[in-house]
Amino acid sequence: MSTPVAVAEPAANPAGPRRAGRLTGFMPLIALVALVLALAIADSDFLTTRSLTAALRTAAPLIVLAAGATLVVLCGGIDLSIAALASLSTVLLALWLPDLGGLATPVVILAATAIGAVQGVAHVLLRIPSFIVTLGGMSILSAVALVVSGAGTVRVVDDTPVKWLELYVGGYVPMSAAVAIIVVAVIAVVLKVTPLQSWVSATGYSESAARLAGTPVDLVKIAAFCVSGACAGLAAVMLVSRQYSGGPTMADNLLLPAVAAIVVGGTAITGGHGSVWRSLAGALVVTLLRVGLPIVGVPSAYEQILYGVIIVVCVALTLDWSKVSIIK
Amino acid sequence: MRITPRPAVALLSLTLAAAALAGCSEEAAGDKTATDAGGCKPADVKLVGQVRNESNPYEASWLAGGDAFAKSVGLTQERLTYGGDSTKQQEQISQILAKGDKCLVLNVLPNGDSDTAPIVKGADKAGAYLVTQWNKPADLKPADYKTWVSHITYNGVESGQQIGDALATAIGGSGGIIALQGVLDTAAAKDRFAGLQASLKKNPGVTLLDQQAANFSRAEALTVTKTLLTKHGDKVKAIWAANDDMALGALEALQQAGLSGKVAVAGIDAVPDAVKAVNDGTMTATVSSDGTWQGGIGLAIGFCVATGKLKVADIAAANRAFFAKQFLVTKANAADFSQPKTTASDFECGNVFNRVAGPLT
Amino acid sequence: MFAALSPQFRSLGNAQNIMDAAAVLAVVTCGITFVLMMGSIDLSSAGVMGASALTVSLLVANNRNDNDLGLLGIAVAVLLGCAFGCLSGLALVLLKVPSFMATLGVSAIGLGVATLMFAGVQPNITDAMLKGWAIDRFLGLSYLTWIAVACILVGWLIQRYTRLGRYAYAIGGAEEVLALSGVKVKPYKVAVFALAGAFYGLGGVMVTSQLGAGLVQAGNGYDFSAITAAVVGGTLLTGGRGGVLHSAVGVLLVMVLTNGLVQVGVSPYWQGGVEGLIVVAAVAAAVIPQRRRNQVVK
Amino acid sequence: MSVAEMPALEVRGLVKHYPGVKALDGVDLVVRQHEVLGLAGENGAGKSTLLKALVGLVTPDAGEIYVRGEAVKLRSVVEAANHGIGMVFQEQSLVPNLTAAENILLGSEGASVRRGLYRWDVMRRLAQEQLDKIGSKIDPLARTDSLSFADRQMVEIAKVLRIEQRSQHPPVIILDEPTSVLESKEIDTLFAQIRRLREFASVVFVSHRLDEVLDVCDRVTVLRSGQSVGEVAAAGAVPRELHRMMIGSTGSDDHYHENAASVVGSEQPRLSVRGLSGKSFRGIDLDVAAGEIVSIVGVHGSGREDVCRALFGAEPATAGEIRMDGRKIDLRSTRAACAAGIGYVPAERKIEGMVGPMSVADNMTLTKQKARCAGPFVAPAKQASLVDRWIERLSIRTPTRDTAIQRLSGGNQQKVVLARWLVGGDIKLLLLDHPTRGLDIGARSEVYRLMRELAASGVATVLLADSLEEAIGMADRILVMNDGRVVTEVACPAGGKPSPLDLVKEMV
Repeated sequence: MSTPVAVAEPAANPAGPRRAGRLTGFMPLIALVALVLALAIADSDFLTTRSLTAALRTAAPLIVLAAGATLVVLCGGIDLSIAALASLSTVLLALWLPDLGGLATPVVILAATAIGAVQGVAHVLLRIPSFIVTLGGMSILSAVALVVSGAGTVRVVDDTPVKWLELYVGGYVPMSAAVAIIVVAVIAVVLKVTPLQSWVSATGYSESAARLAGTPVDLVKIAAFCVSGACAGLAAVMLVSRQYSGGPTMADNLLLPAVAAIVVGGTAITGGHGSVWRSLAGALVVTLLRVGLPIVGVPSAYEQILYGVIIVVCVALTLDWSKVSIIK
Repeated sequence: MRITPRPAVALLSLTLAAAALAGCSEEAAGDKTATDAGGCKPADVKLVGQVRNESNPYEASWLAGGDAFAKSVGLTQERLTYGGDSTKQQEQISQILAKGDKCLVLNVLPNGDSDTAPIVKGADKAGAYLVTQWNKPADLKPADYKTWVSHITYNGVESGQQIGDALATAIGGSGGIIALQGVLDTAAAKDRFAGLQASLKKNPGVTLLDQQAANFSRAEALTVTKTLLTKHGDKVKAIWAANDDMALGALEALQQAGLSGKVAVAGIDAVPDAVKAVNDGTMTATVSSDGTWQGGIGLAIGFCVATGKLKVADIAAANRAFFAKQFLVTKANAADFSQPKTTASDFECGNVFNRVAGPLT
Repeated sequence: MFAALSPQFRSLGNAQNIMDAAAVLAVVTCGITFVLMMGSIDLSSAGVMGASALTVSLLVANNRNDNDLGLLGIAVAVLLGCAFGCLSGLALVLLKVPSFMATLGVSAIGLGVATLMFAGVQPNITDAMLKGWAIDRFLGLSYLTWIAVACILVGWLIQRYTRLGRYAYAIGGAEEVLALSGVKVKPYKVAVFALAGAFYGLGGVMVTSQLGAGLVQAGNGYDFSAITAAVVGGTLLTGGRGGVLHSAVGVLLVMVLTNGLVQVGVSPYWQGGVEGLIVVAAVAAAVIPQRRRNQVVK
Repeated sequence: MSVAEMPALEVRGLVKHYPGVKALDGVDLVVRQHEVLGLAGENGAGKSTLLKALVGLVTPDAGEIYVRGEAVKLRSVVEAANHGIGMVFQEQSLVPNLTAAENILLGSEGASVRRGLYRWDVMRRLAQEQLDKIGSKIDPLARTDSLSFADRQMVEIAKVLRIEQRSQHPPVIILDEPTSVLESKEIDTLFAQIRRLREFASVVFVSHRLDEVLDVCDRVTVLRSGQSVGEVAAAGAVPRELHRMMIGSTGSDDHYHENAASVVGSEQPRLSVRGLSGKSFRGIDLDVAAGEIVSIVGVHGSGREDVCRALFGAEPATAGEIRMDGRKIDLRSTRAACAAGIGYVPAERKIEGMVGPMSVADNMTLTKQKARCAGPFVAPAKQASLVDRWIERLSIRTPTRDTAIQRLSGGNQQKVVLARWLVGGDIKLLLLDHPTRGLDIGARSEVYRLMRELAASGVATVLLADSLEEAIGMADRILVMNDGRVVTEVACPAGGKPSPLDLVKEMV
């Protein structure tokens, strides 16, 4: 064998994929910094500690939602039910807080985990594409939330059990943001130090190869949906602590931003390639776009146009397409 | 595609986007001399009006009213829209409060009852002057806060009943009607429907054939009405809609079913198209809450307090949370409502509470 | 089933009603089917329809300006949709942004453009022809329904008898093979998105005709509904299977379902849930016969 | 020299660099008109790069390509086709959901598409003409995925012949490993086709089976390390000679025949299968002792692949009983099979065998996670030493253990896939589905050596061989399957090997 390393893939790019690859690894961060700078140029008030911590606090639920759903995306699926599940969870939390007090938080997260698990099982056992399962799940969970809440918001009179999320760590970092970052870190570290990382990537890159290597593909997928559900539950707790109430449509509008956050972070929507850290950066970018643009005074019509353009451009920058052969 | 052009193209577009961003943003308030509450110089006041979106006539008129008021005092209104997204509304509020302006005046339309509490708490903490409209939970009272100056709303039960009665009269006191409900999760929708039920009690000849939610949307109202018309056929004599957009959607459905003019329709809000329809006789009635006035008055009250011309302590308890006057628009008076009824004098500090119809109950 | 539960459901009037209500969704689904056949996804319909609704309402006779372009205005609106589709396609092939995000971005851009044109005052159309589309009937069905039928026919012809349609199908089957055979895939991808955009543009025009006014929210909810209808009709999200006729069947199924739920009197709260359940059930039923142990399901 | 005598295609001094690798280092090649030229060379010798350069998929750094004496630049498949050069790709290049006719005419629709509109009747006629040329009876309007594998290959050849339409000269048809997935009967048909093609075209035939190359070709050019090292007239040449040229020294082509089969001396079989039935097989009985290699042979559709997958839990079995070391096991999933000490090397290495973008280390430790973990956690040092040990032991050539596996050559990929089952040290039964498919001779013999070693260490092996010779050479026993049943069993001891003919008559 004269030439040990042959380039196996015709698509592989001969011209220095390494340098470009390293660059795209940092692209989510670069995009984030560029966006902060642009906003600061547009409005000098934006670059203050207060503004930035407020943005961080605002981003917390989105970060958590996106982090959970990232796992499903890494496994090659998609979870469209996260927002509806978070909405339902806010209702459940608001309903249960008076009776359960501090216990309500873990109970709601557990319930959300269980609902995530049900969807995962339906996806795996019935062999329905995750897009469809979670699209259906989205409608069903919304309906349940409407019925359970009587189609109204449920006020939280005594919010002490969830009040802790409104504290500030060290006086600066909002607790909810700290929790969100801890969640991201925990998911990332657990993946990193256990075989889960290679199971998840193998499932996402090539499910059939993973299965024939004896990887517990089905369990990994169900687990991903569980984590996604749990994260939706936690995001709901954050929302309730912020809004002092739970509502059947409260988080619904976070679905597309959460998916956008994942993709803007550079995680491949086809699975395998990506990480929760990337989603963290992506969630911050999306939050800044959602909140920052109107605050610096962009009129709402232009705001939407800019949002669309910037999201597309960010994805173009962050997607490491040397890892993804065909883009659909 | 080689590897080089793509990031280049993308970077270029990002630069363009950033340039556009910087270009279309407005001048930020520069001078920020901290002033004591109630003692702001008029020029230091920052006016913010926040509604759901600019893409419906009612809220567009609200923002226009805000702009008009701001212009009258030599300022500009910062327009915020949150697209009916509760979380986005909170995010915008907390971001704008985080900028730390001392003389901030907010005229806010909370997305739902539950959204009011966090807005109030945030504004209270930041010392911003806040006027809220429409949505507020009953046990949250402006009187308990220092800078939550006032809450303005309209008596939805009353307006729902008024148009219910108008419909009953129009159909001669007997017959079937169908009701198009708003977003079920809002006080406005619930109150207005309660008003309809009260009206039904008063007019025993009128029966409610069906009620469906069409979410304040013209398009949804069209589909729902079509379906209900097929279901109930000739029995439908009138359509009660919880807002004008839905009433206009119902009108289209009637036209498409060839029933134009044969079924009475009424709505609430008095958007220009509805007023025109009432004037033409295609619609029976609507109720005017005067969005232009709402957009201006919220800022006016806040501005008066911020500049010290009004003292929160001096405002009568009844004016801290009140029902504003609303007007039933019928063919008889529709012509009067085709133009905004507000004048600059409405917004003078002495007159800001002239349209109080009664305390919030 | 609904027929058994509600006598009104069986009536001729209700059949007409279902057909009429399905018209816009059918046109939008027709467009999205081509994109799905390629294995891509398109979420831009909401924004594109909003923009085209505003455009058409400002170009035909209306209460905002003195334009009265009639059919030309409609053509411009459809072309605008086409241009937005092009934009999605170009973002996909030039910037290599996955269609999911590219179309989401274009949707936001479309809504922004629509809001700009809206400018605070709702444009009501007074154009008799366009209004007539929704009101006048031919053989018991409104003109809009006939337009939808024509669209399905045109869609089917495109799918069966044009290179564009066959290549869209082939791209979903094996994109890399087309490239190996010397076919330049990118222009066809852009063209498919543009075609889909034209269908959404027409959809926006039809909504405007129904509502008698140009609304920014004209396309609200059509994105996911159209995908649902296409999937229920048997089009695979992975591409290469299904087609316009499948989708037309899917649209009718979904509309019968929605209509039936209202007729039977299911609480409005539950309607969404029942729909979701049935979509999952429909796909599960379609998938179960072809289950294999080592099949990849994404 | 008149045009008629010009070589149809000539390559001079072609050079192509990849980062760190010189894939082509001044290759020369001549394809005469109306001849079948064989191209032989080990994996990595530059065959595939050369072929890609000939059809415009790769732009060479230096060197010239002449078509009928005229220097050309080939920048795309279309340009190559315009010059009359076309290729039948190794992995089939047909769109499964289109009709055969569309596939045949794809990219050169001619009169069948006017202004973007299809004319199905014309299309059918044009496709029929192509199919008639090669004497195929396929319905042009049949969907491609409804055709058999061999039929699809015919479609593929018909498609390549369309390039006649583009250039007014006899075409040059390149066949890249066309036989690798065909059964022997299908191969015969294909060879008959190739001989017919010679009437009106030149053919470049590439195969790793040297006997085939010599069988069908007129001349053979041998590549080594990106250079042409020799040219042999096929008539009278023997594989051993070619092999020597390919590897540069006298290798032995009897890498398996002479090896003594391992001694089987166990009273209880390691694997014992009774009455196993599934979708495409019935009543399979099979015993494999520790250290024994059992090969299952059969034609395409005999059901042997499915038996293999059923033994790994990847295909459902409807009846029957499977015992490992006498203990009954339930193979509901691949995971259960792994836990029982069963390993599987799938035939479709690139799709099912490995996870391309993941590293060598990750691929190697994907199954036996325990081997690299301390408790529930991955121990990086443990993993590194484990992986490096196996890289060295199997002499896997990879820059680092963190290199993506898709960047390795086929043989090294396959070794990593095999190592996956060995790193745990608990493998009892290996199921090898065409483990040498697409590998060159060097890599093959390493895989054979490995199989021998494993058998010697007590691993039981079920082998679905790439060729009958391979089965006979490697196996201790051969089971012949036909139409879902085991029809006969042939002992295959060292020194008493059956001949391929004996087996073939049972297979068909």
